[in-house]
Amino acid sequence: MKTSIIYENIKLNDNTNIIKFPCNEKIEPGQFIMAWVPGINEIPLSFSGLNDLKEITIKIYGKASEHIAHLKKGDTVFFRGPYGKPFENTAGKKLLIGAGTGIASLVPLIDKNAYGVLSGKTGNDIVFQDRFEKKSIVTDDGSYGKKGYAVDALKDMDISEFDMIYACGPEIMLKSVMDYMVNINDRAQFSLERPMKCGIGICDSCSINGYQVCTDGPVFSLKQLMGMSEFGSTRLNYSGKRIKI
Amino acid sequence: MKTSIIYENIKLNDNTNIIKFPCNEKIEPGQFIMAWVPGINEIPLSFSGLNDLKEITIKIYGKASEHIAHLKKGDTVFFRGPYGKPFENTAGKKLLIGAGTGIASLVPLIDKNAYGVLSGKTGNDIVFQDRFEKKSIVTDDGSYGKKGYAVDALKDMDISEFDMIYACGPEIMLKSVMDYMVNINDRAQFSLERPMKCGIGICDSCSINGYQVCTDGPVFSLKQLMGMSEFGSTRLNYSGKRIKI
Amino acid sequence: MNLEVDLGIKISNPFILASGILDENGYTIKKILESGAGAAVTKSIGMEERRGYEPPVVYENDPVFINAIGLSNPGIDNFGEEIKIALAAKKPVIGSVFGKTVEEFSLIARKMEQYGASAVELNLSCPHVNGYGMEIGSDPDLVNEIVSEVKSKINIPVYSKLSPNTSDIVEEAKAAEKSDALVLINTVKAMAIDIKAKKPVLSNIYGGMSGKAIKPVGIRYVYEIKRELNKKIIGVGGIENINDAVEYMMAGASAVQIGTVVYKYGKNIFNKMNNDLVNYMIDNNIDNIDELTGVALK
Amino acid sequence: MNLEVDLGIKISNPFILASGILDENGYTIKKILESGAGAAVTKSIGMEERRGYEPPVVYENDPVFINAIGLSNPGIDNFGEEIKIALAAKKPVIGSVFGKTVEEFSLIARKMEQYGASAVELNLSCPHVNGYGMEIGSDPDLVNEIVSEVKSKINIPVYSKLSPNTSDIVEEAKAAEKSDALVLINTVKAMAIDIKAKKPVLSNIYGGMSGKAIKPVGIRYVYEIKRELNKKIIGVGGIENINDAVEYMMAGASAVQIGTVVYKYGKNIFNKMNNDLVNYMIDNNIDNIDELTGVALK
Ligand SMILES: Cc1cc2nc3c(=O)[nH]c(=O)nc-3n(C[C@H](O)[C@H](O)[C@H](O)COP(=O)(O)OP(=O)(O)OC[C@H]3O[C@@H](n4cnc5c(N)ncnc54)[C@H](O)[C@@H]3O)c2cc1C
Ligand SMILES: Cc1cc2nc3c(=O)[nH]c(=O)nc-3n(C[C@H](O)[C@H](O)[C@H](O)COP(=O)(O)OP(=O)(O)OC[C@H]3O[C@@H](n4cnc5c(N)ncnc54)[C@H](O)[C@@H]3O)c2cc1C
Ligand SMILES: Cc1cc2nc3c(=O)[nH]c(=O)nc-3n(C[C@H](O)[C@H](O)[C@H](O)COP(=O)(O)O)c2cc1C
Ligand SMILES: Cc1cc2nc3c(=O)[nH]c(=O)nc-3n(C[C@H](O)[C@H](O)[C@H](O)COP(=O)(O)O)c2cc1C
Ligand code: FES
Ligand code: FES
Repeated sequence: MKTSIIYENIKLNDNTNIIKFPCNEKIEPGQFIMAWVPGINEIPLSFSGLNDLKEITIKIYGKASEHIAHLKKGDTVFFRGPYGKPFENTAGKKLLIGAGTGIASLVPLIDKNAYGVLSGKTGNDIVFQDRFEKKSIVTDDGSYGKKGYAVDALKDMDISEFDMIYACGPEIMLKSVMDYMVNINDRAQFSLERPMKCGIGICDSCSINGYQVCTDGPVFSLKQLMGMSEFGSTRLNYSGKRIKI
Repeated sequence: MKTSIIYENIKLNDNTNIIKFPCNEKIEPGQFIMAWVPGINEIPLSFSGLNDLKEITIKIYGKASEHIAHLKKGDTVFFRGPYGKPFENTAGKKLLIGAGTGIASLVPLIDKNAYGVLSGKTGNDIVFQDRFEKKSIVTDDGSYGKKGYAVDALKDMDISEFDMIYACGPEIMLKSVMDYMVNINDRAQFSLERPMKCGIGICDSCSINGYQVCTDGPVFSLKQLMGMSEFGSTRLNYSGKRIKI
Repeated sequence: MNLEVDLGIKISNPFILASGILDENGYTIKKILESGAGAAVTKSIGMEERRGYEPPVVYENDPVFINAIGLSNPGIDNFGEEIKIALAAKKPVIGSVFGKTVEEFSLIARKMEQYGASAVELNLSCPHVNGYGMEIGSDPDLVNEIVSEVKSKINIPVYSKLSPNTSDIVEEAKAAEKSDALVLINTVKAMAIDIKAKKPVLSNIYGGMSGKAIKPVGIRYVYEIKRELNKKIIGVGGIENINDAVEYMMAGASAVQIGTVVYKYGKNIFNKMNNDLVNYMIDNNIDNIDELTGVALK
Repeated sequence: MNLEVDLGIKISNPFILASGILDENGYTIKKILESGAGAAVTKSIGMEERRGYEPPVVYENDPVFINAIGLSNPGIDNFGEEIKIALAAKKPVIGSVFGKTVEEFSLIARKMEQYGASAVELNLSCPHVNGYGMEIGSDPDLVNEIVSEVKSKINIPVYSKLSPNTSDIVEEAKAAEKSDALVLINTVKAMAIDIKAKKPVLSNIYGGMSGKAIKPVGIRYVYEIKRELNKKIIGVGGIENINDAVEYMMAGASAVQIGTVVYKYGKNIFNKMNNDLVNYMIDNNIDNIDELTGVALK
C-alpha cells in the first residue's frame, strides 16, 4: 500500500469532509484511489483537488468513509492507485453536472469557461458551489436553488452550445441526463460509480456490458454508454446477483 | 536457458574441439558459461574466442563434454551466463601461462606483446601454439618442446619484465607458479577451476577460503590467492567432503 | 493448422478464461469469449447468495498476487441469466461449482446443465465443512464421492479442479479420476502484511496466491499427474504469455486457463495468445496443437 | 538499541544464514558470519557422504528460483572440521540434520553437539522412507518421535524446520512442539521446463522453489502457526530486504533466515540488513527487536 500523511481536514458540512495530503503520483481528473482503512474496509474515492496537495472529498455513508472523513492532520492514509481512465480535459466551454458529492471529481476541471449544474436531495447536499462563477443549483425538495433534478436544470439552458459536457453522480441521474442529450454527438463524458472490490479489472463486480468501470472507466464517453444495455438498468450487487438500478 | 546455433566445429586433436557460435551477450576474457546438455549434465566452459563468433574449446572428459565437443553445425547449444569476474586486460608486456586446454581462456588476451608458456602432459595436450608469435613449450614427457613443467619454463626467463602475468590450468600447477613468483607484487592474475554446480554463488561447491570461484573468480589476483590457505591444498569434492588437492 | 482441443466438448483454441476472473457478469464473459478465449469458466457458484469478504480482496505487488474474494456469488438460482447472456457468444461456457456436500455439488451441476453450460468444473479447493482450514480436495473419499455422483447425474463433461494445498496431489487426482479432465491448479494459500499498517492486508487475512509466482508449482503438478495418471489435464497458474502456455502443454496439459494476467494485459491477452500460438506452431513446424501435450515427459 | 535475539542461544542480530546456501565449506560459513550474519545454519548433513543430483541443480529466472541439490553432503563423520573452521568466527553455528530414521536424526544431532554446534535444526522436509514423494514432515507421529528423541539426547537448542508441502501445517507444528523454535518454511515443490529443449531443466526434474515467489507462503505459515501455537519462530522464505524481514517478524518470527537472495546481492546482504534494521528501528522508535514479533497478530 502507498501512504501519505494528512495535511489538513476541512469539514464541508455535517457528513462531508475534504482531506488534503501530499502525493507525488501523477493523477488526472476523474481517476480514483482505493483507500484502505486497515481492519475495516477499502473504498474507491476520486479526487476533488490535484494541486500541490491532493484533495479528496468524502461523504460519510458507513464505517470506512466515516473513518477516512475523520482522519486528522498527521494521520496516515493508505491507498492503492491512482486507477482508472481520466476525463479528457478539453478546451472551450464546459458544462459540469454533478449530483451531491459527485461534483467533487469535477472540481479539478473547473476553469473560467466552466458552467456548473449542482444537484442534491436537499441544500445540505450541495457542495463546492462557491467554486463556480456561473452555475445552476437544483434540489429535490427545493430547499436550495430551484426545485427539481439535474436534468430539469438542463432544460432551462441550451446544452448544445458547450464544447464538452462532464457529468458525475448516481447512475440513475446520469441515465436521465444521457437520455436528454440530443445533437451532442460524442461531446459528453460521464463518470460512473458501481460497487468495486478490486479496482484493477479482475473481480467483475463493477462491470457494465463487459466493460470494467474501474479500468475501462470510470469515465465513459456518451457514445460508449449509448451501446450499454445495462446502463441505468441493471447491475450486479456485492455478491454478484443481478439487480435493478 | 539461452541458446545459440552452432556455426562451426573444428577438431583440434583427438579429444579437443572448438565450437563457434553467434552470441550477442557481452562476454569478457576469463568469463564462463554453464553449458547444458539436456538430460545429461551442465558444465562450466570458458571462452577461447570473443570475436563476432564466440568460441569455446572443449576437451572431452566425460559425457557432457563429449556431447558438446561433438555438436555439429546447426545444432543448438544451451547455456546460462556469462558468469564470473573476467581478466583485467592490461596494456604492456604480457605473459600467458596455460596448462593443457587451460590456455584456451587466455587466447582472447593474445596481442603482439604477448609471450606464451604452454605446458602439457604430452605434445598431444598442447593447443593454440600457432596463435603465439613468442612462446615456450614444455611437456612432462618431453614429447614436444622442452621436458618439464610450466614453472620450469619460467625459470629460463625473467618474469619480472612482464607488466602482467596471466595463468590458467590445474590448481596444483597454478600453485607452483604462484610460489615461484617473487617481486611480482600484484602483477599476476590466475584463473581457477573448482567443481561447480550452480555457477551463481549459492551452492558453495566451488569455494576457496570463503570466496566463490564462480562469482568472486574464476580470476583472482596474486594478492588474493596469497591469503588463501586452501589454494593448492584442499577443496571440497562433489558431495562436500574436504579432500587434498 | 489445427488449434482445436477436445475436452469432451470441442474448444476452438486452447485458451480458457479461469474461474473467478471477470466471469460473474454474463456480459463480461461474453466479451471475453469475443476477445478470443476458446471457452470461459464461470465464477464458482454455490447454493445460496454469498457476499464474500469485504475489501481488500486483492493484494497486488508483482510478481505476487493474492486474492480473498471469499466465494462471493449470487447463488445458483440467480445465475441462469448470466449464462444465457454469455452463451450469446456461441462458445463453450463452463460452469464452476462449489458446495459443502455431495448433494450440493450434484444439484448445482444439474442446474448448470439446465442453464446450458457446456461442461462443469468442480472447485474442490473450497472449504471442508469438518476441517479447520482444510479443503474438500484433501479428503480423497469425499472427492471420489462428489465426482461419481456428479458424473452419474449430468451428461456434459465434468472437470475437477484440484488444490495445491495438499501433501499428496496424486492421491487427490486419483480420487477424481472419473472426471473428464483435471484442472491444475487452484491458488496457493498465502498472505501479506502491510508493515506500515502493521496489519494483514486482506480483510480475510489469508488468501490464495496466483500469477507468475505459482507457475512452477502448477507445472510441477501437471507434469507429475500426467506422468502418474495420463489423464486429460487443463493447466492453470501464472500463464502470462505463449511460452508459459507451451510449457504447461509440454508438461502434459491439453488446454490452459488464464486468469490473473488479465489484470495486467486486459482481455485482449486472448487474441494475443492465439496469434502467438499460431506463430509458435509455424516456427516449430507443428500442425496440430495436440502434438505439444506432454512432450517433456518423453 | 537491542538487536539481540534469544533462541535458546543468544544471537547478536536476527539475520541467520539459511541451510543449504554457502554453508558446506567451513571457510565460507566463517566469512558469512564475519559479513554480519547473527548465526549460520549449515547445509543439511546426513549419515553418509552423498553426491546429490547432477547439474543443473538450480533454475534461476527471477522471481523464480528452484533448486534440486539432492541433499548432497559429506556425511556427518566428515563434517567436524568444517564446523571447527566456521566457529573461528565466534558466532553461533547451527547444525542442520536430516535422516531416514529417528535414530539417524539422534545420532547426527549428537555429533553436531560434539563438534561444537550451538544448536541443531532438524530438516523435516527430507524424503520419507515409506512415502512416495512424501516428506517426513507430513507424518506427525514421526515428527513427534524425532523431536522428542533428539531433545532428550542433547543439551543445545533444537529447532524444527517444517515443510510447506503439506495439507495441515498446524498439525505438523504441533507434532514438533517440543522444539525450542520452529523454522518456517522450507522450499515449495516446483519445476520448470525449457521449451526449446522440451525437457525439465533440473536433472532431478522436481525441485524446491525459494526466493521472492514464496514469501507470501512463508508469511502465511509463520502467522498461522504463531496464532495457533504461540511458539518461538524463525521465519525464512524470500527475504530480500529489511521490509521483508520486518514483515516476517510482524507475522510472528523472532528471527529470520536468509538464503536465495545471497546469489543476488552477495554475502554483504547481512551487513546491509543490519544497517537497514537499525535505521528502521530509529525511524519507528523501536528499542528492542522483540517488540516487532507478532505485532500484526494484535
Ligand atoms: C469510482 C468511484 C469513485 C468514488 N469517489 C467518491 C468520492 O470522491 N467521495 C465519496 O464520498 N464517495 C466516493 N465514492 C463512493 C464511495 O466509494 C462509497 O461512498 C464508499 O464505498 C462507502 O463505503 P462505506 O464503507 O463508508 O459505506 P458502506 O458501509 O459500504 O455503506 C453504508 C451505506 O451507505 C450506502 N452507500 C454506500 N456508498 C454509497 C454511495 N456512493 N451512494 C449512495 N449510497 C451509498 C450503502 O449501500 C450502505 O447502505 C466513489 C465510488 C466509486 C466507485
Ligand atoms: C570456470 C571453469 C571453466 C572451464 N572451462 C573449460 C573450457 O574452456 N574447456 C574445457 O574443456 N573444460 C573447461 N572446464 C572444465 C570442464 O567444466 C570439465 O571438463 C567438465 O565439467 C567435464 O564434464 P564431463 O561431464 O564431460 O566429465 P565428467 O563426467 O564430469 O568427468 C569425467 C572424468 O574426467 C575427470 N575430469 C572432469 N573434468 C576434468 C578437468 N577439468 N580436469 C581433469 N579431469 C577432469 C573427472 O574427474 C572424471 O573422472 C572449465 C571448468 C571451470 C570450473
Ligand atoms: C480474483 C480471483 C478469483 C478466483 N476465484 C476462483 C473461483 O471462484 N473458483 C476457482 O475455482 N478458482 C478461482 N480462482 C483461481 C483461478 O481460477 C486460477 O486457478 C488461479 O488464479 C491460477 O491461475 P492464474 O495464475 O492464471 O490466475 C480465482 C483467482 C483469482 C485471482
Ligand atoms: C540451493 C539451496 C539449497 C538448500 N538446501 C537446504 C538444505 O540442505 N536443508 C534445508 O533445510 N533447507 C535447504 N534449502 C532451503 C533454504 O534453507 C530455505 O528454507 C529456502 O530456500 C527459503 O528461503 P530463501 O527464500 O531465503 O532461500 C535450500 C535452499 C536453496 C536455495
Ligand atoms: S472493481 Fe473489480 S473489476 Fe472493477
Ligand atoms: S558453483 Fe555454486 S557457489 Fe560456485
